[in-house]
Amino acid sequence: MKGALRPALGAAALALALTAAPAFAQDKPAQIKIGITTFLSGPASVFGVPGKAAAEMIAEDINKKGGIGGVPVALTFVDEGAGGEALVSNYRRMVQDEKVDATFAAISSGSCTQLVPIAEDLKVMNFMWDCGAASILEARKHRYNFRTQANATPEMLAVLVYLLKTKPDFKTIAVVNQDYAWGRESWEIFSTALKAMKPDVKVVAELFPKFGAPDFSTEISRLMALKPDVVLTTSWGGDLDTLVRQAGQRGLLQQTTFVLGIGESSMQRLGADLPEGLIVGARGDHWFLHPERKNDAAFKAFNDAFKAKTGAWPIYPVYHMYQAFSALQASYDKAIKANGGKWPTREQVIDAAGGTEFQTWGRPVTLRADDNQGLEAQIVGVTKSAPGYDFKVLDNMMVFDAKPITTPGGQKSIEWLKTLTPDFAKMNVPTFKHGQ
Amino acid sequence: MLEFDQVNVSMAGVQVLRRVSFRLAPGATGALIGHNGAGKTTTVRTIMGFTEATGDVRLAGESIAKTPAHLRPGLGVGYAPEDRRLFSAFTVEENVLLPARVGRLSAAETKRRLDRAYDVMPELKELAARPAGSVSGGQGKMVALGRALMLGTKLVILDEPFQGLAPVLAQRYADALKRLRAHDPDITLLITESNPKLLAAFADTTLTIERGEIEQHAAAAA
Amino acid sequence: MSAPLLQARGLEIRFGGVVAADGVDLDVIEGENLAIIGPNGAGKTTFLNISTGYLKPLAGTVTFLGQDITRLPPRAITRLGIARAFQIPQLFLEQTVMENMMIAAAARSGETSGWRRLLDRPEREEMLRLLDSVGVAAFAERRAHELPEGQRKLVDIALALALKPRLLLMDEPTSGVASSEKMGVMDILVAALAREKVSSVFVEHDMDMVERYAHRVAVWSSGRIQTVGPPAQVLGDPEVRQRVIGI
Amino acid sequence: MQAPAQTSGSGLRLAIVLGLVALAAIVPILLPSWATLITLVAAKGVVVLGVIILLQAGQVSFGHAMYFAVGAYAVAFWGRHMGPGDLILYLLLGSAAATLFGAVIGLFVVRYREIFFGMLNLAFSMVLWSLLEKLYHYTNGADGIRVVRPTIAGIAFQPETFQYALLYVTLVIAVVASYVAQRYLDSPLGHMLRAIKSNETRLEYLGVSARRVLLIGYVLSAFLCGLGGALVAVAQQIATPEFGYWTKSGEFVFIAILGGSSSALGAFAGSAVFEIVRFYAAAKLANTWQLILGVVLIAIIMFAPNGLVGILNRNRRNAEARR
Amino acid sequence: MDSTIFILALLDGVSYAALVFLVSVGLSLIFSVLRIVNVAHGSLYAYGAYVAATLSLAVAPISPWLTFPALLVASVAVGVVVGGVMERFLLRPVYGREDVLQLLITFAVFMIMDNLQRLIWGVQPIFASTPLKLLPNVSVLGVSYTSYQVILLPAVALLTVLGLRYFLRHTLAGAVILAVTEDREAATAIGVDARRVFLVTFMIGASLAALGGALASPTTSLVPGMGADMIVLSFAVAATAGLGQIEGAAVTALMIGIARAFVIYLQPEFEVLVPYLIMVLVLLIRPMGLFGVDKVRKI
Repeated sequence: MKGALRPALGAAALALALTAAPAFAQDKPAQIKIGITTFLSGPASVFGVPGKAAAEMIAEDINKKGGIGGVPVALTFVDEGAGGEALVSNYRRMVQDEKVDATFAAISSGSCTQLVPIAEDLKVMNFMWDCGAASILEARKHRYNFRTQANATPEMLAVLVYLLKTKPDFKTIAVVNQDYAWGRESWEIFSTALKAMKPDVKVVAELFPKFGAPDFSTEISRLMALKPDVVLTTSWGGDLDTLVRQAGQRGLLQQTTFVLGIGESSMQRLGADLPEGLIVGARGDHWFLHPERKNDAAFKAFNDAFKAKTGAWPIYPVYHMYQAFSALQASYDKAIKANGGKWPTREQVIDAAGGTEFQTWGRPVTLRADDNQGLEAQIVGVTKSAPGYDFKVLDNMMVFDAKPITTPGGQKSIEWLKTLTPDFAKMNVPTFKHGQ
Repeated sequence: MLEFDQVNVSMAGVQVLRRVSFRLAPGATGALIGHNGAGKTTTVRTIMGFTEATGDVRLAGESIAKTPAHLRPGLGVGYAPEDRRLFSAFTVEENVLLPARVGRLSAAETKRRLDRAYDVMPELKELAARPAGSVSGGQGKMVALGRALMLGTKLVILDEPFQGLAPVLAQRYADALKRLRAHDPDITLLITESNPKLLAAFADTTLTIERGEIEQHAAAAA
Repeated sequence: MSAPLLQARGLEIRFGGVVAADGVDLDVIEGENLAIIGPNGAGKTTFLNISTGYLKPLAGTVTFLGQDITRLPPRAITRLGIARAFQIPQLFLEQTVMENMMIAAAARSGETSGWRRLLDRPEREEMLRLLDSVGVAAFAERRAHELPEGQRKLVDIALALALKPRLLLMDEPTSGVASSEKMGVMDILVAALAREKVSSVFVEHDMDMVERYAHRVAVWSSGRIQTVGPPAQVLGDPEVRQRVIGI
Repeated sequence: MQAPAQTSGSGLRLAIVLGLVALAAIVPILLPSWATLITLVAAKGVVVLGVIILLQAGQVSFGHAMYFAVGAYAVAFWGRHMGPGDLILYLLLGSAAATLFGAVIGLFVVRYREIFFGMLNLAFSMVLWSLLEKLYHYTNGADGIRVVRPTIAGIAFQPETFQYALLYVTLVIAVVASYVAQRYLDSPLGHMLRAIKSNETRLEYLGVSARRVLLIGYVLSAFLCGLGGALVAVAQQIATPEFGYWTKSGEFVFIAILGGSSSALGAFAGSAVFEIVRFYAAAKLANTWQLILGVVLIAIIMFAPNGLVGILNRNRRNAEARR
Repeated sequence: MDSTIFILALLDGVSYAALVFLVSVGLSLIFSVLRIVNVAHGSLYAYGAYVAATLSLAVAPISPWLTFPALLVASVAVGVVVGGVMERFLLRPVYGREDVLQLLITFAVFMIMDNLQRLIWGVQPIFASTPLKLLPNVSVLGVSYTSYQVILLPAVALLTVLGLRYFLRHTLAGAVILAVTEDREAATAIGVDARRVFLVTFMIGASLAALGGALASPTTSLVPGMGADMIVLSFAVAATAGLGQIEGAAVTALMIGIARAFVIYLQPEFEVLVPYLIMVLVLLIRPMGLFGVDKVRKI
């Protein structure tokens, strides 16, 4: 072993000398290169493909307006669905060979777990543009990784508070979540908070069918026999569609109050199969009929352009992608300003990114300087038929401010949730009807 | 009826048949004599089209060297392989009838051929309803012969028919062959055997095979 | 006459209704070459299969050197000193003849190294001599599958001999060998058996061979041993002639 | 690992191997991202070496990713519960855990052959995979466990240099593993293992326990898979249940056949082709990388049978048909 | 509650088993005749589902009842076209070569089909539930079931068992398949075109997989990757039953389906584990599977 190491060390030192010579004089580059990881294959491509479409549309728009600080952006995509090795290899290739200036990674928290440390190693600015696991940024302080949207804690907390406000008397609850990190973690957050805020609720079933399961018949039978007051699911994509349709066909949706934690992304697909009265979360403060923004011409133009490009209204990954670009723009603008108008170094951009506030298609989002978490408001509503749409839209929407429902900096989510009290649900939140 | 012309067969790089030439006239009873591994089975498998052979094989004057294996039985070739190889999923009669069904023979023709088989081997009739997997070795040989007779109107090939037969059964089998010969004087029989003495009284043409080479001896009777 | 080397008592075995052995008693005496004859399919090979543990009899026992080996697997019986040559040669077809032999040599010595090269083992010369003694030394570096059947058969016997057994069981040892060479091969083989003090049992169809090389002959028919005795006596019996030799 | 290759042209082969190793060592200095890619190629080559050993015995395991996963998770669990360690410790842990697993599971599976062997291995690997997915509280489920960058022989490397250090360690391991595997296959045990493929009956009739011989081969192959798994986990900085899924097992067999399962070089050649095709196809043609890989593999099987030396045995099917 | 659980789990298990059976019996049939473990079998399942959904979405506006024949047409079309092309052009050239090569060809086909599926139907879930909605719900112990799932699916599976039995036992084509299964060369020697039998068997097996997918399509969302899990599951059923065992596959599918349903009721954590655990245990005790037959090699 020892003998083998010596030449290795020599070569490594040589490699370091070749590659790591930082440039001091910063000329304006020809373009800002952005590497984006997104699902182009696998079940999660229901998010990844719209996300990619959004990225292309947004980049085109930015470049049309002269770019960021006068420099156009250029995009490279990597498929998260290609498997861990391909993802890591290609991420490294983007950063090391193509020398991208920033990366947006990733959709799945699994990919984030994998890529975040690599971004730190490679000293490249990374925006976790869609993954929700709170724990990644809570484990330790990162310099190069930022989350440009909320995380699972506020997302679940908003849904829970909405439930407590609208159905205060429920006694039993069951959960059907996909069996992977998001399904598990979102339930842990939800159930921890529920226990703290309404300890008398009984959890009658915790079902974690396999990710991508084609059939939930048995789970549905069991729920129909158990008759819980509330059924929570944070499933998404095909899994959620199947669950909702199978449950609807057999009358379970009518028998109990269903809460679709992140159901916003499935509403258009489910169309008439989604009944009225289901509680739906949106994974953030965005909805193509956002009550506070819907009269904003730019917002409407964005939505219409996306609909024209893809045939569907934007869903949350589309807005999350927008947020990542918006954060990038804000960081560069801030860094250029701080650098006296001169083009900033990469490290200067990183310095600027912490604490940045940027515009989104909802309320502004802040990259909290303590832990690089994004502070984003949350929309939760209930499904309702509306004229002009062949699918259900959100009604009785509550928009939760980011601060109160987000874990304070430096704390671990689960510990913080345990400190909540029943009074927490009494917070004041504005409610908006559809169309008002 | 059957003619080999300079046939060579190699398997896995080893030459098994070397420049084999022989001919059997219609109505001939050929004994292919040789030891285990001498190439007997390869010879009959070559007739059936299961080997990759060079040279020519002719049946009734027509070359069949390029005929796909599954079309050869339809030309009038019946084959009773070594080890019986019955289809155990079926009864004895189903086994015997299967070639006729596959060959899409008419009901009348099928009946005629089945009757011939039963004439030659009356004991087959008693076994008809038995599952083929349950018959003894000797009975199985009879079934295999019966099956071969359904399509074998010109040439019937019997690979090691006497192997494993108790003397009494072997005698019965030989009797069946004699009845067949009486019934069908023009049919050509090719029988393989490792014991030269066994077929001496029976065959009119002897083909001895050794190390893939065949030597033909026309017996006095032919 | 010394104590039997191998002793079979009351062997019974059936295959799907066919009785291959029905109360077989047979002894193999130290130092002899015992031939088993009988009609095809009578169960002669089955006897070899039972004696080497490949098949388990329904009833009966086989003892070797006083030890009950009826329920032992082939490898354990082999290690006790019974080797076997097969009717269809059983070789390692993808390896060279010498590698085949060296595997046998390694097996004999109980070598289980995963590091030392097989062909560096000291038995090479010995194995080459053994191959030479059965006349196939010229094929030592050829792969077994390239050999003609007759040569494979001889390698098969050489493999069994390489184990230096007390008893060698052979199934038609010279079938597949050209008839002009049969006697020569058997002369060498029998001489080697005598020299190494190996007893043998061989199943045979060729009565000339039986007459010439067997010390005793056992006639197996209808699942039983009909007669055992010196070749001259057994082969002279008209009933045996009728049962075994003619139809 | 054919006898002729070892007697003739061994000098040429040595030169080729040295050339390739040198290439693998130098290229990443010019193309930094290739450091990790080549590390993965070499580490997976070690795994494929393990699969090839079993192929010598004619046995195809459709579950060997399980040992790959065991090696990776051994490292991940250590990091999670005991804190960061040293690469040497990691490699020992990963290979030891896989060896232990291989010995226990091997006791059962070496009684089976061919399709049953493949199926039983598949079944065991699916059990392991299900557990890794389901025991969320111990394994983090599908997201897997992060593997913290280890020190190497006590030296803490910077991220930039670590990938090179890991690359060179992996290359050394690959060369040593190939040599060991080669020696094993040339040894009595290795020859006996190959004998299982061609004639297990005769092996038993030489007094050799085929099960024991296969068990030793199986454990060695598990060891190599575990070693490779530990290396990949360190290179990727993660262990996920995907490491043990059946498609991964299929991939290893695929790579073995792709490269030609009769030589150690084949393991690494196959691994290189597979990873590079996947890497570039995924990079340039994100929507069609599987398609391209599938087509490449079919083309190789159909049109380049010479690349598949050693395991091709055209007789076997004929022999089976005759039975 | 206990007897309720028992009955509910039984119903759930049976409808699940019906689908799994259809796929695994196709796999088993192909194996028994061609000696090939078809890794692409799950992809045929997925294609059956996608084509059925596409077709029934197209015919539903004409008459919703047309969706039922559409399911059947889709499965046969997929089985004949995809299965046919696969056998004829990809597998036939490698017959007679190392078994593992055939297996790897099917593995490559699996990758290709998985990818093509994404290119053809995209990545968004597709849902075509018309047939499910046409049939009424039935209520058992206060729990509502779709009669599509608890009556139609098991009925189709049962019909398939009986139909296959009849086909194999009482038709010439079936007899020929059985003959080739048992002894390819002996079958050729009585005039059977074994290559055609291979092709037809592969098409039938592929159609059964596609039928499983087509019948599943009204109940589930069609998503990329839906085939990959089905393959291993049907492997597990086929291997546990004993490869080539048709009735055995039905019994095993039921066993695994019902066991899985009970586990979901009693210990949902172990749902995924159930089929594989059963498979390991069965194979350890009976390597040839529950209904398989052992063969002794002649020496």
